Amino acid sequence: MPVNSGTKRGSKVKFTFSGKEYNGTFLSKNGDYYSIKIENGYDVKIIPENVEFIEEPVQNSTVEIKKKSVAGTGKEISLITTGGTIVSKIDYTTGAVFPSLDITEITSKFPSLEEKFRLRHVNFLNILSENMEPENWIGIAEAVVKESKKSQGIVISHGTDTMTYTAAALAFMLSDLSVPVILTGSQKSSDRPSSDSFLNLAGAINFAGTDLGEVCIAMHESMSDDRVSLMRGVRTRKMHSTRRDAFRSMGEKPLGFFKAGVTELNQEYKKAGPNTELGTKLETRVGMLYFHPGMQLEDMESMMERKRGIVIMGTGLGHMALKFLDNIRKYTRDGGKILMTSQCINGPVNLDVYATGRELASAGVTWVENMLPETAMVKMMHVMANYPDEDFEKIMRTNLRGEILYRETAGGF
Amino acid sequence: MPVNSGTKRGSKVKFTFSGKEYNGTFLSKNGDYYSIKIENGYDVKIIPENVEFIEEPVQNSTVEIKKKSVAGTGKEISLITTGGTIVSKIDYTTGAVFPSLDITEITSKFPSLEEKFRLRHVNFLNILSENMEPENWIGIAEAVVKESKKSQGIVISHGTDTMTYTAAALAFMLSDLSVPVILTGSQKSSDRPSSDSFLNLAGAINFAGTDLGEVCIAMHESMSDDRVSLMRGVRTRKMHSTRRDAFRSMGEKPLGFFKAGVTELNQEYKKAGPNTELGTKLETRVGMLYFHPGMQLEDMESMMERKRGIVIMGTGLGHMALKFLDNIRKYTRDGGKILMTSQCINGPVNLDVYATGRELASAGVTWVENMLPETAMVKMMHVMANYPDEDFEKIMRTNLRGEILYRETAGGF
Amino acid sequence: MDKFPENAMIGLEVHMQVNVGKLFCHCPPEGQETGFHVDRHLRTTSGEGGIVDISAKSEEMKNRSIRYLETSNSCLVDLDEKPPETMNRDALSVAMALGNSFGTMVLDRISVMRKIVIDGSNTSGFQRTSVVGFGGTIKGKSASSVITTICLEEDSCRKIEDGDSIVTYSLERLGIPLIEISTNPDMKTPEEAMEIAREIGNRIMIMGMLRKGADSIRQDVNFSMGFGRVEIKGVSKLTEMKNILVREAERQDALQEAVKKWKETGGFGDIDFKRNDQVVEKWSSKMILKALEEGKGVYISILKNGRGFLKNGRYTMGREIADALKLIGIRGIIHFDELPAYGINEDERDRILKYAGGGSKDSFLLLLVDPGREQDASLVIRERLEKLFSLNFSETRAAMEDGTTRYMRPLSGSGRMYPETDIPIIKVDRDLMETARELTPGTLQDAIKMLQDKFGLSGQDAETIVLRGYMNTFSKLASSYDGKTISRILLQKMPEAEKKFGKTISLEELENIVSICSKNKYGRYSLEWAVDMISSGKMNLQKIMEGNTLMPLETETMGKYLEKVSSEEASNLSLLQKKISEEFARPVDMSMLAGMVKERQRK
Amino acid sequence: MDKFPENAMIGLEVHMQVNVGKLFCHCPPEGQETGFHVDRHLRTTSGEGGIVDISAKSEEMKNRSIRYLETSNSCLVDLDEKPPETMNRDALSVAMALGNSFGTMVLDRISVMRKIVIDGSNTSGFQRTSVVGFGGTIKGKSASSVITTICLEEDSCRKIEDGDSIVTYSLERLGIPLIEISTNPDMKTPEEAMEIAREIGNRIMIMGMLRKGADSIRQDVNFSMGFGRVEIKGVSKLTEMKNILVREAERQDALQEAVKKWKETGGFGDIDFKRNDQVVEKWSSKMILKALEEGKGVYISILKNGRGFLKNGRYTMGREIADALKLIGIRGIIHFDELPAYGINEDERDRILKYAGGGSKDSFLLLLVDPGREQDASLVIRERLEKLFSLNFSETRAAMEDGTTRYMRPLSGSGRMYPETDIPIIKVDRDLMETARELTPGTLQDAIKMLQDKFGLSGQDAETIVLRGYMNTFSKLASSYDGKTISRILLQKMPEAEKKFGKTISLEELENIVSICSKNKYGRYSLEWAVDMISSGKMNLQKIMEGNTLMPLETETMGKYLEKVSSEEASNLSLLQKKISEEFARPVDMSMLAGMVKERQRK
Repeated sequence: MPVNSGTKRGSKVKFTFSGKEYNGTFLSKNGDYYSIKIENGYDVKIIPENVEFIEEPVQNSTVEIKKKSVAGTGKEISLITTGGTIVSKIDYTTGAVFPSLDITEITSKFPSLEEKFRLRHVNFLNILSENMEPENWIGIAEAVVKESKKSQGIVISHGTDTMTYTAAALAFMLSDLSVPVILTGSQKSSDRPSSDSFLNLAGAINFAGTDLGEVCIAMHESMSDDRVSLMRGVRTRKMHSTRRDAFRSMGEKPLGFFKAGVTELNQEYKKAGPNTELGTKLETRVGMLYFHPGMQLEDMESMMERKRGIVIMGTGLGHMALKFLDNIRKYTRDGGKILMTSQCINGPVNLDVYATGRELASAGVTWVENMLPETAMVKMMHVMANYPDEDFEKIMRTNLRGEILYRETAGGF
Repeated sequence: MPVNSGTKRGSKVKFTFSGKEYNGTFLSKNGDYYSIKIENGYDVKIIPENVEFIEEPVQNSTVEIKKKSVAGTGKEISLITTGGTIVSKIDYTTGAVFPSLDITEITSKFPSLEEKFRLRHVNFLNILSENMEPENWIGIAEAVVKESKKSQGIVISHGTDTMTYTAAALAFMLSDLSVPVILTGSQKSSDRPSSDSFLNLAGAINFAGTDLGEVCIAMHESMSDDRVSLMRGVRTRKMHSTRRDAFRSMGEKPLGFFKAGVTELNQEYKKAGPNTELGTKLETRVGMLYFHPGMQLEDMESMMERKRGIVIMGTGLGHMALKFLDNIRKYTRDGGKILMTSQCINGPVNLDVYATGRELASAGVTWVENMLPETAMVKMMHVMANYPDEDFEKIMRTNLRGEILYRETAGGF
Repeated sequence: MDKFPENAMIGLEVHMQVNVGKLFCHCPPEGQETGFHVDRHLRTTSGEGGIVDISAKSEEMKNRSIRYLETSNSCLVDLDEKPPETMNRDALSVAMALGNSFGTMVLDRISVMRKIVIDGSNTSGFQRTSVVGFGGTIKGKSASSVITTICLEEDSCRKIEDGDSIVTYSLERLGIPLIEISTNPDMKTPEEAMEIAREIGNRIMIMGMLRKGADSIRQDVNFSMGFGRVEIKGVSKLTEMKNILVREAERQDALQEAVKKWKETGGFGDIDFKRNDQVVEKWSSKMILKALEEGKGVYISILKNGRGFLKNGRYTMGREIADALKLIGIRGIIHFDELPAYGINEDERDRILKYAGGGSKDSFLLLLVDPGREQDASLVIRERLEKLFSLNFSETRAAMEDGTTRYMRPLSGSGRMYPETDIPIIKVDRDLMETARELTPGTLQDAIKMLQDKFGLSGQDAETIVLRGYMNTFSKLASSYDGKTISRILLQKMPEAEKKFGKTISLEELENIVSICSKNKYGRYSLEWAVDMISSGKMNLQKIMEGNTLMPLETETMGKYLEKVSSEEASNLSLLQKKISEEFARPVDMSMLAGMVKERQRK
Repeated sequence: MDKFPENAMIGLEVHMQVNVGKLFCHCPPEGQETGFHVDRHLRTTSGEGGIVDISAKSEEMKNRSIRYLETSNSCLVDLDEKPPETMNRDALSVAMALGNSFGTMVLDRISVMRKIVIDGSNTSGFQRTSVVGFGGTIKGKSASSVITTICLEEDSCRKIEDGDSIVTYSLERLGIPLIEISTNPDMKTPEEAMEIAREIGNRIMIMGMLRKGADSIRQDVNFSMGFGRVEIKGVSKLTEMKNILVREAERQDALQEAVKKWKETGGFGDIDFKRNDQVVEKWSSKMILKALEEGKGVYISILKNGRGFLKNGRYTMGREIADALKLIGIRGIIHFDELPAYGINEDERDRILKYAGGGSKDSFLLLLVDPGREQDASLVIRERLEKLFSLNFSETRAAMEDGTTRYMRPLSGSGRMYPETDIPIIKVDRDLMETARELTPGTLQDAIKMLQDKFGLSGQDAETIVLRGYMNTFSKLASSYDGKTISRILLQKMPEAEKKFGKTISLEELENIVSICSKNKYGRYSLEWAVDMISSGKMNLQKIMEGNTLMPLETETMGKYLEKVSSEEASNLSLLQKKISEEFARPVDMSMLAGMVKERQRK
């Protein structure tokens, strides 16, 4: 049969296989094959030559998800969707998962949630978070400010890949938050019965109903569907590529937990203030350099040519080979900024301990305790655009949003 | 008093302070000040004008450490020193710590060790490991082969900063090891009573006395001076900048433990073979790219210009923004190699799950389960130099030294 | 009902575990609990077409949490914390080979689907399954059946405990490859179904690829007799199949009869529970008093015209209702027919009926539940009775150990299938086809004939070899050693040792032993001696191999020993053999011994 | 010895905890145990000059493991798992201020040193310490002393339990800033030493910067009388100082006398322990039987000419030996002088002496130790006796609660000091100097005079304010409120409440209350009322502030209430005040009440 270019998903087809004829429903074309759903529900792959379309009106079998209007009587919470796994379903073009789901399908799983809160759905973006760019952060920050005038708490559903970057960016761009801003997402797409999205979203919405005045991330605490951790955005890192408990508050305990409908805030946190301030300027010429043995001088030089600031992920306490010292000295003398972080991720950077560190510091490298490398990069983008050049080191070393952890205790690693 | 340029450490001095005169011993010049040791042992900083040198022969108060010759009756173990914190002491030039200690001072703390083994001391290098370069790896590998003909086990003392890189390099360069090769070091310099070096070295030497045929790292298991973990070099990462239990076997349990003089090997390990094979060729034009939002096309392009292979530390399951797709496609078409790893560090890379991943894979990106990014870089240097171009993907996906972990269990994170 | 209904149609789904590791990860097939567990909830999601499957929805209503016990053969894939690996090619080739042997047409592109199952038996909330092929015919002696599909799927978790608020599963079995052969409803009688099922099982036995274990073959049976299709899950023993089918036919027959009669008397009216804890002022029933103490209420509804249908001879509508309620976690329903019982006497019964407003034809339902739950109960009871009154009995039922079946859930629709997005489509390449072709088993008769012809076994022994799954092992061992001896070891010596010592030699150990005996041309006494030594724990394989102790005792040593032996002792050869063997911890060649004793007597 | 030796020289090291958080990290000064602990070993390392300090070496011989209990006010710095932060500038400025007040010359570059201490009291194996300044003079009424150095150091761990194989410390105290003032040995008598010590303590009291707590001030005393310097550690109460010094002088006097006499009779010969468990065939001593049962041996050595010196009147050489042995973990040494005792009778004693080969002037030593350890014991005993026989008694001793001292370790040399490499040199900048200048305290007399002049306090009250460390709080509060009232609250009302309710208002709470009363001009009754409410737990600060309940009860309300009061009740004003206050949960102004009652009586 010739390929019917107008073939529609849902068309009835006959197909022959090894000489026998079967009935089925056309789904899509994948490479050289047609995906046909047979009667018992299975998809099979059949070459187009063996498929014949039956002229029959296509039934739209997709059940329309009923759009919930703002219901309930409780606090008004804005739910800003930006894409990511939490709203992802299969993409028939590549056979892989892509954001396309309506988030109401998740919230509607919790009738209690829709009674407890009045949810405002704001469809802001629909991308996988690895494609998130700094201009998107600005857009989201602006949306947060807009929504903060209409509701008492904000939940942002977001892809998990760069969620911590966005959280850090929002934390620095928004000061004196008047509402909680909670990012959440899921490690398993919501079209799976075992998805973590249901509980994460319930946790996030409930956290958005508290008096918190920080940008936080709400994700599973463990591999059980038990507690949702509330973690400070600037101190959180995605530490596993697949597990539902991938997000970890680095070096400090989560600010709180959500379990069985109840939120509990344990650690010290900043309370919501009267007015959210917005400062969206960002220096985008900031790069990250992952130091490793065998790195060449040109690797650093070429980055120095393009960037006004560089976050180095050094080794151990914040070291790199001393052969780079001259380059660094020249760069900082010419006004470039270098911030040292550690590829160990846990523990402080301290350039006072070893000879290497002292040399780096004297060459103009700035260092700040145990700020996470990714947070450091975002903070640098913010600080370089919003503060005078001479205050760079001072502001980087000032704890603006809880990004610096002065006390590291035994339990934090 | 004018600065006496011939001033020697240990010279007796008089100095005046606020009009009164004191006696002391000259230590060093730091910036604009002299360090003077006063009678109760304290160092004070005095400006040179107020210091007068007394003509008196300098007594060399340094006690010579007695060099132990090979003693004991047990297995012969080679102890190759390369520098690092484990042999570090204060550096009077910068006031910070620098490698200079004789490792016999540590081994001599364990008389039982010197009786149980015959230690061959090989002073190979004396650098902080952030200055370690691929040519040093080759030198160490050659030293290992040489020593493997003279002794039954090899311990390499090494700075902790890049220990895992060296371990991975040795693992790939040395095949069918005929002796155990154990790297060890310390997080606290050995001039401190609480140093972890004593126990780590005892553990390493004991592990070197087993029938292991792999390159491993021996470091503290916990913050107590209790057990030393034996970890597979290619699966180990320094996960904290300061703690003595910083080294973690990622995703798998340590191969064994040392406690109270006894080694215990629990996991499956490769046993020593008859002959160590050496293959030191390395492709040094391999770089690491840490993907982040805001990364520009030029950041990748400039690296592509300089490198024959790039390890990307992507987000989540191994993703990056799709705007880089054309660059990647062109680079791989022209023979460049790209390997995707994850900045999550834990968990697999899998380009089959999301649309982004499938696009990257189809653009020529290679991916391998959960190989650590640093190990991946070292393996790439090894594979590109030692195997035909067309076998790159196959060999990268072949488990050569235990660098790929097929089974990841709940306890591994 | 005297005979099996003539309009009966029976179809089969036979599930067979393949012994090649797990299907989508690198875990071994066996393991122990580790002590670690996770607790989860599963929720329905709309499938490919946006439709939420009814059977999934019915599970979700229970809202139980699910506990998974980690085992040493489970990993993050089993815990649903990591995407699956690509499909185990060994398992796929076994499925293809099985297809080949029935003339099934194997697809050239295999795509993995997710079948939503949210009873918790899969951590992901779905079972991964692929169609491997269509068609083909299974021929028995008297019946034959057409294969609908051959699928390859992952096995589910084993249920450990079934509580009201939590259900516990072990991860041990999860992910083991399962070949599913589904047939058209071509069979008319239980006997025919058993024959076809046996024919399917034999093939995998012949291949020697069936995993060892109690439930390595499980059958689901589709049955209809005019009232819709009933799918009976989990018939693990073939011998039970007949009993189950006969009882199911009986149940449906009684049910339609009861429904018809009840309809004639006017139907069941409305179900409306009202609470009245004091309908009897002083309950004598301890069960009721206990429920009241726990804060539950006594809820009563009339059941119009129901007298005599709920529990009365063949009529058991009461159980139909109770089973449906159990699925939403409600136990403790009481109705008129079964009273007096549970400490409720006739007087009390009548008081309840009166309160419900019932007459002489009516029954009532009495529930002991937490306030609010009576609404759920009304809904479920009404739906259940309406379904039965429509004379459409189609549903999924579970086979019980006593031969009865029990309502499990509505039939699963095709809506619960959607594609597994984590695994790319598998291309059936030349390698796979070649491997499958080599594995393809013949019929049982072919296999038996081959063993008889090639190794001189008796028909009986040959069949036993095949049906115990020894085909592969035997063929391998018998290629280098006397087949009859191997057969004797497998079918007699090893079971004897098992019986005597509680354990026996493993097949791997046996392979090692045979290999040494074959290389050194040691006789069967060496083999038997080794089986005894290892089974009894007196020696292990390593010791046997290092000590070269398999070599039969040397002539001289035996000769010297025999010099000291009385002629009386020498007369009982097998006792003597045992004695010498024990003395020297070495095998003794019986024929050599016999020869030497004879020689001595001659002298 | 009848009077304190005239050639005595006494020096002091006074340690004072500063109440400003920890010295090298961000932990608060107080905390509770968390349940987490680490176990460690410390090992000597060669110091700056390559010399291993003798006192450190002596600790290492014990080879105990050390357990550190984590507390909620400890972090990775305390656990020695993270480099220290830079020095707490507040603590430094306090040390500088203290120096200023004695005319000490403060250095312009402060470098931190490590003082090796491997008894486990510091997790790092060293104490971080800095010289802040040299010189200056402490003037008492009758004595004066020159300051050697003022140092700022971190406090050590508190010892919790002292076992043979493990010693346990809490991390709570570790890292608290400690100012150490060392003086030259300028004092001649215990009285002078006490005077100087008190003078030092008063200054930090005047600053109000001393941490609250039992051991917030500790003194070490250096004492010599011609036999070398003895450093007596840990005199925590000033009142004990005299007793300790007198007893130490007595000990040294008796010791030199004993040594001289023993020398005259020929000296102690060689120490050589030999094992003989059967020297007495049937020991009657349970202690010895128990030791033998535990696998220990009976080791005996002669002690030539020792009879009468080990325990006899003033002579207690036995204790000197026992103390030295205890440091290497050996207990249970027995010698001739103390027998009969421990179940050993005279006959047995003489048998032992005979076995040792001793005559009528000789003594013996009997050890009950594990085989091998007698070698360590010989060494230690020989070294100890040789040291004493050289009439050089210099060493570090610990002050005991009973006023005696006990041998602790040899004097620490300067070899145990080396630079703290983790902390760069601190530049004493203008800011620091300015802060210190502002903090600098005057003398106690100055402070008392200031309080008297400025706030009209009595001399007695003023002194109490200073010596209880209320100087700062008082000055602050009295700047906005009546000084006498504040003094009354601090010195009477709060201690009363403490006594009555077991707790009282905190200084922070008091500051809040005073601030409100000051702003609203509420009288002292409001203040006293608040102290009662908070101390008794009836109200907390928040409630008081939110409810504005500090305002004295309004005239109208009080008037209305008084209308109903009998004249008898009205006669006891303070009872009436209490009643009204309780009725309305508000303070009642006594003078207003008195006025109104008077008014009523007038009407």
